[in-house]
Amino acid sequence: MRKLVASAIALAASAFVAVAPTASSAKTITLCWAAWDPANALVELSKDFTAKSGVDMKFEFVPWPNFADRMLNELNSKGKLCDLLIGDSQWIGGAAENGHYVKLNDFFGKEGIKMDDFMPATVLGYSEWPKGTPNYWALPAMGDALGWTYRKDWFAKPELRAEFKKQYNRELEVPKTLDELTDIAKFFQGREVDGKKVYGAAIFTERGSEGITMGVSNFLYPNGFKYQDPKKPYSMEGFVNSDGAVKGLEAYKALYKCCTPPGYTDAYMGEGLDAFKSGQVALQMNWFAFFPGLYKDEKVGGDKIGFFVNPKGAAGSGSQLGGQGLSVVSYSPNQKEALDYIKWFANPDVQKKWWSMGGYSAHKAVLNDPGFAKTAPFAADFLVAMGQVVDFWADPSYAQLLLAEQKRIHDYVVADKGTAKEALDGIIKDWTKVFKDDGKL
Amino acid sequence: MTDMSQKSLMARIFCRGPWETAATAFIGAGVIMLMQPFALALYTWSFLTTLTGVVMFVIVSKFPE
Amino acid sequence: MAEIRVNHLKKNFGDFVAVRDSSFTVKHGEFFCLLGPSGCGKTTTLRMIAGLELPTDGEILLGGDDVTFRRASERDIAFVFQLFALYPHMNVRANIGFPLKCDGLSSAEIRRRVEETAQILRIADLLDKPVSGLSGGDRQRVALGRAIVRKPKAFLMDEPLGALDSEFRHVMCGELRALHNRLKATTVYVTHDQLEAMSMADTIAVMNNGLIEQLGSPREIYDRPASLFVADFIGSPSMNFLDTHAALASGASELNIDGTKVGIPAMRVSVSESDLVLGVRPEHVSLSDQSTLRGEVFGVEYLGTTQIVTVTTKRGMVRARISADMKASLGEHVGLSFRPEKLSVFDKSTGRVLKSALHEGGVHG
Amino acid sequence: MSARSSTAHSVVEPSSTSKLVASVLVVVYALVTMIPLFWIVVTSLKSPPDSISYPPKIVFTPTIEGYCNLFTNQTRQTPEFLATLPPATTACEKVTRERNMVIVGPSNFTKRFFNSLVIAFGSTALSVFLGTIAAYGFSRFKVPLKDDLLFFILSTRMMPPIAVAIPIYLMYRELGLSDTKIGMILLYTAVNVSLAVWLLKGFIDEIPREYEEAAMIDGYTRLQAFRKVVLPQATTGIVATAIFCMIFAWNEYAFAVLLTSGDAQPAPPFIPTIIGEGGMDWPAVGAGTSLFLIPILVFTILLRKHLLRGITFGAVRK
Amino acid sequence: MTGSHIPDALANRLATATPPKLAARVRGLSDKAIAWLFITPTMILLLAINIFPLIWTIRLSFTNFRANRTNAVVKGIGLDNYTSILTDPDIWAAMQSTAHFVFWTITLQTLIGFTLAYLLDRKFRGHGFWTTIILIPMMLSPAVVGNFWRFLYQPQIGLFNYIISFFTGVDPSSFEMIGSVTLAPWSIIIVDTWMWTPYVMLICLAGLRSIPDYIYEAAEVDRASTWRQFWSITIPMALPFIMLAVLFRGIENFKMFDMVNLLTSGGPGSTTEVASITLKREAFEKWRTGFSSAFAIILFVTVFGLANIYVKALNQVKSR
Repeated sequence: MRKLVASAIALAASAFVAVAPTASSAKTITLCWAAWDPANALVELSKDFTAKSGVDMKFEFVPWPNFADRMLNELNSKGKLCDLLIGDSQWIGGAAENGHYVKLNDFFGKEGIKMDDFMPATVLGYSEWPKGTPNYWALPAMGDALGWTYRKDWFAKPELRAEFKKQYNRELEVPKTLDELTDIAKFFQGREVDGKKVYGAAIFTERGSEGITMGVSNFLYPNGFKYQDPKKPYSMEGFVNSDGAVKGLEAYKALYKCCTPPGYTDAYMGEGLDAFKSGQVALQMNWFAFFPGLYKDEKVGGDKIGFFVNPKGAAGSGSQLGGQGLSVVSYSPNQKEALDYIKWFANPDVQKKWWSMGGYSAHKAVLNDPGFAKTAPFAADFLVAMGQVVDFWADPSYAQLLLAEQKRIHDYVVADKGTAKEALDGIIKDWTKVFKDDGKL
Repeated sequence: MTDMSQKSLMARIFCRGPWETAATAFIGAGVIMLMQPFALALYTWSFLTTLTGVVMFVIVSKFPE
Repeated sequence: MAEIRVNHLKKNFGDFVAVRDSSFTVKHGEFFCLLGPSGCGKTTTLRMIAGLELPTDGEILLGGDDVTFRRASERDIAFVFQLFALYPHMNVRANIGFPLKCDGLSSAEIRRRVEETAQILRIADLLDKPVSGLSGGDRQRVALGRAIVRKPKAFLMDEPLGALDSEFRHVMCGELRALHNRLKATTVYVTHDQLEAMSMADTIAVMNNGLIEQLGSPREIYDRPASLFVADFIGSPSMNFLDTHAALASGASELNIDGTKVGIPAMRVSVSESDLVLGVRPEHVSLSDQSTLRGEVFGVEYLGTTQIVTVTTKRGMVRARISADMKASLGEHVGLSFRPEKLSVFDKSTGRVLKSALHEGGVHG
Repeated sequence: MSARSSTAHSVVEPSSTSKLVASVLVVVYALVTMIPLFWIVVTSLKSPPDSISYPPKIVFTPTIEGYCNLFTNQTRQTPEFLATLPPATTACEKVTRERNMVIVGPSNFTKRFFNSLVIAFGSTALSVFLGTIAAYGFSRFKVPLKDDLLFFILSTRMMPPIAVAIPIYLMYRELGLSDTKIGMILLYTAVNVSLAVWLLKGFIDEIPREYEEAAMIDGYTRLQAFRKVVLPQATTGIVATAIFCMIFAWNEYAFAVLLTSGDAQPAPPFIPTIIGEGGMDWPAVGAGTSLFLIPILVFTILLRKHLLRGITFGAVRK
Repeated sequence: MTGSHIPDALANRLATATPPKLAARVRGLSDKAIAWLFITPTMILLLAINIFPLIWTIRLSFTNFRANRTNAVVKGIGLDNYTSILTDPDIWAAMQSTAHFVFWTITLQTLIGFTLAYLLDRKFRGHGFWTTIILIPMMLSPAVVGNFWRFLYQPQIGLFNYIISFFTGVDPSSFEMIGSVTLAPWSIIIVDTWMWTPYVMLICLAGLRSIPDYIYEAAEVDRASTWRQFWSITIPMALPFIMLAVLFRGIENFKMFDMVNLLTSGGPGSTTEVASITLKREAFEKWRTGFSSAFAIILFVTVFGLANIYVKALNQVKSR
């Protein structure tokens, strides 16, 4: 027994030793981001930083479905896990107001980093809080928007083109409007292509984090949905639930009902990629961030894949903004090294390399390069998309607003509860309550 | 003699068994009210019912068997 | 008519033979005891009669019907278990009423008969109590009530008093017998306690090693034991045994033990020279100075009206039950004499008794 | 009642037909219930395309790809780039090269698995230690309000983890215990100690007091008697309790997912987040799940005799 | 505890018969000191990690505190949180989802578990081995295994749909367990039943084994049919055990979080949003700490009430 007790104590002791903080050499900093293709590219890119500065880089990549939960949890618990954080655009308000991020204005001024060098949409989306004021909390790191991919090879098949023409009286081409997109999806749904049953479109329906809200936004913005009265902040009646918004939501549900693969009730980026890569779908809604990887894919990449910007709707064009800015976590003990990293990252040469490796630079030196549109098949589309992006609320209460919309939209689109108008009215009700609680109304 | 009967009366009133059953019933009713799909009013009052049962349970556990 | 007839009953549990070859008849209304040490097969026999155990071979007739391989529920018997086997989740009323409920009687009828039974057993006041709080004796009464309420063809009881303390056991013995006298139902009663068997039974079957050694009335079994085992098992203190080596001719009425001639009942068989055992009940021993069979007083147990005097002889200990007013002191040398007409002579090799005048007048088994 | 239990023909003994029917039904249920576990292992040995083929493949070429993906991070590279690399040395490298991928480093799984081990062992040791002495205290001494204390101890185990997690989260944030192994160890100990006290009290109650009394008459102090007489007698119980605590700490998810994010995160919240190149990497998930379940399978078998006791807080002894 | 007087008295006697210093050595620490020494650490731990936070929760439940806004002013808002929870139809709906889940899992687990126990009680050859096999799912991590069930439930590539289609001929891609509004609750119920039926079975088996053979023999001679024996003997005598299992499963499933979170995370829509998921959303996604604290207290009181009943049942079984 004595042995048992002794070993138990030894065990407990070893546990204590294991958790004792290892003396941190100031030479290692940790960067947190989502686990996806661009993150791997960033690992490669950062090797240059280590070589130049001698600061070692560690990375903590969290899968998308958990990314927000875990990182916000980390920030709220004042964790020291991350020195640098590439956080989602909507977090900026909360992170700024609660002091999670280091304000970068002074640093930018000192180091001569000018926000004018970055694309305006990305500065507004990723760096500023309050929106429209020159208070910067992040460096635009990864521009992103919601776009589409399609199977170029299927679109080129003469027999399919002929049949499509017969049915819809136009050529089978990249859709210019959302209605055309729905037609194409309907056309492919359940069709045999290359001896395999295929489906129309892979779109976002995820419930847990932000999926369906992002997806439906691509249908709402072009149909006239606005978050608030531009003249009267937080006044939403007639903007969130405008007739156009109702139509857009109904159209999204119609697309979901008719043209998605089976079991597509809780799908986000990963499921979309799966469906597209396995050759199940003709169209796929997804973030531009994945397009380099898809283009390189041996089965569906190269000549077989095409890309297009979110088509127009009844009220014009619009795309959901994605992407992130790079921020320094205020709880980090290594802020100096972290700022060094930002300084290094803002360098136009690094930005160019970043784009070449598969990251979406937001730097004008990259994007305004005359040859930029030719650098990748999706480069031109990316510029167009970034010119028409709209972002979700970036309010400190964004999570509550997002969860409310997630619930209302998913209940309507997937769970068949109520009507589109009721869903949007419900969103206004929920949002109003949140803003009231926050004293903004 | 009177003392005896009084004692037994007290013992009868503060005997654990029936009180415990009542507390259990309160808790059970509260739980059912909490989760029933019929009336919002029942749901609203469920917590108070359960709480009553719980408090009662804690008190009567001090009564003699 | 509910006579139980058991023919050549055998029971094996794998290699172990529990009951070898038993045959006996329990007459209608008889109180029949199966008596023997634990492991002798008496409980197994009883369980086979009840239908709780199915025999390996043989035949059981209950009221003339062959029930050998019928289930217990098809036999119309009642069984009283050693541990009472009351249903712990039912109250007394439900316990007693359960057999009637199984027979599908109306609840009014059940109620009437349960109360009637409770009256008989004097437990009417307990009817609505849970069985868990009852004393051993009350539990026993409830178990009996459950047995008698249905008026079955036979009662089978498996050491029903075994779980009671000795004082109470005595009381219950009397009650059981009184109950039997009142109901006159055929009863098979298993016990290892000879006093119970003696005080209650009409007929006793003494079992040993899966065999019935002797079958008879308590008096017969006591007075005329058929084997060394029975002689030893029955009676307290048990029979004295004196070994000797002799031959006996038919009609002989004397046996030589250490040179002392001891009178015995006239032999009805003759035996050649062999090892014999003389069996003497302590109450048939008296101390007499004339006797040449002598020994030294080793111990005296004073019992009030009688006393047990243990005397060491060359042939071993001999106990005598003598009147309490006779004086016997430790270390005293005394002579022993026996009542000849009450003695049994056994063949040591077979363990069976040698037939003598004592056994005339009918011995079974 | 002699030889009762071995009766072959007793009426209460089920007939051989009913035994046969029962055994067939039970075996069928047992096999059906094993299908998901079987499938976990099978999936872990498939290649990613095989794992998502339709209809599900039962015949396939086994590969260690799932395990490779579980333990390494990889990036996609062009064939030209791959050609410049030195030839693959390990099996995993070979497998990944075939898919135009390069291993860039170890994945987080090893770290999470190690965290699981540390937290499970640490909290088990602590809760068994605390549980043993508390159980001895409750078993042998007159403690005021004993029943209430025991109920209080048990009721802490019944608390919904999410409800408790809110204040714990706030508390840990203030104390700097968020996302630390020591924080998780303390938390799991608090949950486990109730089970440990109840179980061990049962085990210690079964050790006759006379042993210690005899020892104390022989000159031992109470503490010596506890150490030299009670503890050795209770070893089986302590080991069984330890395994129960271990299994709980090993399997726990709710606290882990809410209170850890990086450094101290154990495996359960991590495994569901194993995502390959687009979408779930099911073979890797299968591999992680298989590795994670093996210790539990072993423990379940070791614990068979005490299982009932463990899940009823010692109420049913058998 | 009366037994502890004996050594106590003995030690006292020894102590009085010896000089004080020696007495202290003979007695070592007093029993009372040891009792407190042994029990206090556990109590302190539980107070620190269970009770103190609980009191804190109660306090927070009367405020509008938000854990993600440490700079904001915290106001006491009385019972507002409670009234808004107890009048919120969405949270009521979550409670109903919980009820649906609890009701069906308990029903299925009790039926299947008891049947299995009844079959295993036939004591056929190898029943010990098969019992162990059947018990395995319940020891596994609900999170890790539940996560894998998501794969089994995939409409086309998952094994579940394929097996169903193999036996029924229904096209495997024609139904979605996790995705469809009607089937999603059942997808959780099935996994929970798969996982926890062994638990109910094990306790039922103990209940059945606790019935002595002679009770059945008595019933047999009382001429009870097999059917009546089952309903009048087997069921009522095993009932305390069944109740124990039902109560425990009820408590566990009332607070079920991990499996639901990983299988459906409340979806589709909010069809499977059970109470814990709602609570997690409020507390750790919306960060309405005060509000969710009130909700936590409501759940906690409910569970505490059920735990009281459970311990009562536990003691009842223990006294058997």
